[in-house]
Amino acid sequence: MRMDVAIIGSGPAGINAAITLAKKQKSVVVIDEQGKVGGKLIGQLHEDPKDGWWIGKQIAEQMKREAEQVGVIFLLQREVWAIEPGWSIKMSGHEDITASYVIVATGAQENPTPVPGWTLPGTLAIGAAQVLNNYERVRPGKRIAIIGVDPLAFTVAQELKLAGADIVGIYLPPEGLFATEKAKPQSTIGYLSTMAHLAPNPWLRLAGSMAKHHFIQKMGSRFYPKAGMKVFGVPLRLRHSIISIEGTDQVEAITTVKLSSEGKAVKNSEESIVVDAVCISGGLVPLVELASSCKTVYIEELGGYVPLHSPEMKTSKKNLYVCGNITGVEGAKVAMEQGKLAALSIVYKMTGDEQLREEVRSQKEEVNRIRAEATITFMPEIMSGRKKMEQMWNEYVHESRDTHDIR
Amino acid sequence: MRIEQHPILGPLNNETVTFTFNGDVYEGRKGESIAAALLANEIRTLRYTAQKNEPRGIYCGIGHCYECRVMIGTKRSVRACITEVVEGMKIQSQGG
Amino acid sequence: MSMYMKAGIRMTSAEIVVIGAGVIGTSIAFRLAESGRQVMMIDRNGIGAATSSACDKAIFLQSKRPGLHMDLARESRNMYNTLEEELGQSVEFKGAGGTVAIHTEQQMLFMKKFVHDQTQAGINVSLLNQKEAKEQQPILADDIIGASYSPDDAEVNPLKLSQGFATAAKRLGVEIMTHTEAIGIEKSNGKVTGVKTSKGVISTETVINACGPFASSIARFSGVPMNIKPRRGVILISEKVDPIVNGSLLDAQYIAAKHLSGQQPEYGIGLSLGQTDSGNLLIGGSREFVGFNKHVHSDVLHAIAYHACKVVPALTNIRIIRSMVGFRPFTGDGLPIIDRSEQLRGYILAAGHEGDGIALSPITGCLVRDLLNGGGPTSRFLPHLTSDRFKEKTLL
Amino acid sequence: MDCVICRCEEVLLSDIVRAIEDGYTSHREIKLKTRAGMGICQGRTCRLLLDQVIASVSQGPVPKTIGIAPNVPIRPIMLGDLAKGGGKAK
Repeated sequence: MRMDVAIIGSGPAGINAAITLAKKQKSVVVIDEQGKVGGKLIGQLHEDPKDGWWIGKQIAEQMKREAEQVGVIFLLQREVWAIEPGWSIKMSGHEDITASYVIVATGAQENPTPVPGWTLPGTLAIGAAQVLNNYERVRPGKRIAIIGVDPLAFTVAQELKLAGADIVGIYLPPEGLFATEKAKPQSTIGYLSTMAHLAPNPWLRLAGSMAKHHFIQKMGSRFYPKAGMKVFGVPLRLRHSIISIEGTDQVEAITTVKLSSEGKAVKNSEESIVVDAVCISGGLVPLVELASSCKTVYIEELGGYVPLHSPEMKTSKKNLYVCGNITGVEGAKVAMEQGKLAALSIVYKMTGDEQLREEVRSQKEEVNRIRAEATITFMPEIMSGRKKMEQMWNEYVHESRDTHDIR
Repeated sequence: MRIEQHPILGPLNNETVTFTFNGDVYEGRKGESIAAALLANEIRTLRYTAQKNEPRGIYCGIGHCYECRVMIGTKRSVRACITEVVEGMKIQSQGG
Repeated sequence: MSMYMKAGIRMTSAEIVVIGAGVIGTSIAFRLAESGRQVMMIDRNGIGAATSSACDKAIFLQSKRPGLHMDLARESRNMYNTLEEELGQSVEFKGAGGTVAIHTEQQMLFMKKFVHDQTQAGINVSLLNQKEAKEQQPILADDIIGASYSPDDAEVNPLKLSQGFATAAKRLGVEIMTHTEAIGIEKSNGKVTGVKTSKGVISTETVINACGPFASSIARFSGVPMNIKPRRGVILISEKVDPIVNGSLLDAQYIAAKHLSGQQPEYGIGLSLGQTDSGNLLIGGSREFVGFNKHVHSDVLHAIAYHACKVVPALTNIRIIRSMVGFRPFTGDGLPIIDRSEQLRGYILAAGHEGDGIALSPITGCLVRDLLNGGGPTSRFLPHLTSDRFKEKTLL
Repeated sequence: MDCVICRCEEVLLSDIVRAIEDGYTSHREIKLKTRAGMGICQGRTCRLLLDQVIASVSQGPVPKTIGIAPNVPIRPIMLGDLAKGGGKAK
């Protein structure tokens, strides 16, 4: 099969790129290893202060219908195992797809936080719990503990609660190798303050205004009630961490320990709490493996290694574009706009049409506008991360202008 | 474990499929993943590890960690978390 | 806290410096230390991190041509019998025998002669008919016409081999500097005086180049030219499966790819199959001259997979988790160079084992020891492993 | 308390710390020594954790290794699927 564009990943970025391309009369195929379209979108469920309930499953289904109407071809349950210049997309089952352009929109994966006992069945990455709960409609457990304090943990806690689960608490990860800062009450309060604008969340608003200054952060961690505070009925336990998960054949309990305001475990404060599931939230990391032939750069503020890319979403490899979380961890709405931007950039390159140049320019602005309006920010310094990327791209273009075709 | 009633998402699809896991017969909902179908039947342990014989189940939920791998017929290392359960499916625990 | 983490070198002089910590370098360091020498071993990466961790695990005797090649391999194979005891740890050595599958009448003709010559040379190898071959190796395809089998073929875990030699060498006082790249050889009056490394200079009068396919780059700054070129081999690694291979398995096309220069299959494809203790299958492989290009085009993987499925259809449903790319040091006659340099005193080359590094690792340590110390049980081989055997024909 | 780091190969934190202390300091060396990252997920789950252990034990910065050798196949595919592209020349 010969296509104008092949898109890897059917998440919000990939699918919106596909719709945009198809509307511009380009032949486009979307490949995904999952059987359903939508990527991480399918599990999302939260109340947006402006637009009401955001039901990822419905949005994904709607986008899929729209895509099919405009002629997008979906190849699902195909594992892409290599992308070779030309472009040749190698898939399980050995179907041959060649495409003039490729968009890699493989999203992000979760960064694990290992805890003794975390291999026991019943311990899930928080994203897995989200999909089971909101998409599959199967509760991950009856009594659930959450490890890690971040936007995804808050969101999923609320979603589990909505579905009738009993959340025993959101806890800090154990102190140690893997969670040095994340395991301290003080720095966690500091981090929470960066999410102060998380509108649906009253406690965060409080923490945000409380924790703007270092001094107040310190006070906050000292005066943070040892029993925790409830955020929409879920106890947020910033003075406790989970030190192990117990069970023989599956999760049966967690062991928690009290923390001093400096984050040190208080002696003899271990407590065992019966649960049947534990969710671990360790943050998201861009998933770049299929774009590893591109030049990649490390930008902490974007979530780690990301393919070097222009503000128009093109990479160092000719005719290879990226969009969505592979470029930095952000919400679905930003990903969708990035998808549209990548698509318009490709159409502009294919046609050289001046009107498209204008569309690309205004879509770049749209991405920035949506980013500025986002109600959930996963990476607090995302704006400066994006600036760094633009600088790095400009440097790259400058350095390689004689040797590379970076158009 | 099934969320029959949901304040936002409304009623649940009631179309069922029948499948087996390690020879035992179970009922799942049409369109759901193998992992979801098993969890709905309170099955969390999908296999035991090769060296230490430790129980493992679904972990990442997006097909990356391969912890939930099962055998379907002669097909090895099928990821329960991203593979749809279908009528008559014969699922087996996979060693290793 | 590890001493290797800190930059800089603690020891600034050594009696002998071994460059390269693969299965060859570590074996040499161990044997030299055992004979009382003070040795330092450096590697630009880590122990066994290059060719020695990108190879198959077979120790085949029956694939060798009778003569010197065979004698070396046999002697080395015998050393394996006591190696784990000497090293004080397991290297997952197993004398589980080896099978060579035969598919075509043409291969049968070639293998009949090959087996005949080997039997004459005293190798314990026999031809099996189809039924016997399937009994020996039940996973073979039904359309094979026979096989050759030797109970003396064996296998080892290459990762454990270099680590085992290194650990034992360390115990005998060898200092191992990883992440330390040799960037020059210091000379004076036609003699080695030191090795310049990325972490400082080590003064020494004896340096051993055990860099396998990378030996030429060291040779370049030693001023002593040499002819070893990289031959790329690709091996597929499978997920863990229950034990399905008895010992090691090759097919006759592999033997042909190895020994017949005229009729090379595309990409030098021939099956080699082994299974590690952990359950992973190593499915080889290819032989190509592509310089040090690590990028493998999918056509090569397709070709390896296609051939493997043809010889062993039972592999069809097993998943491949990655590919391994290794560069084998090719000399042209299948034998390594173990020799002192005539131009530069104190410079010794011990490289060029191509695909036999694992099989010849134990004996290579002894060869170099005997070369340096004089006499010794392996010294009879040394006159045949000199570099001047290539004087007439330049390979590069 | 000890804890599994590489879930596929069942490698413990203590195994990795011991390897680093024995001089196996880089990502690749630790992999070759302990098998961490050698399993079916090819280090997708433990790759970043290994970096953190290395940094912690060596008291250095977290190595910003991309940890992604361009190693195909990027997904574990069946040998039979891989074979379908072969045999054209024959």
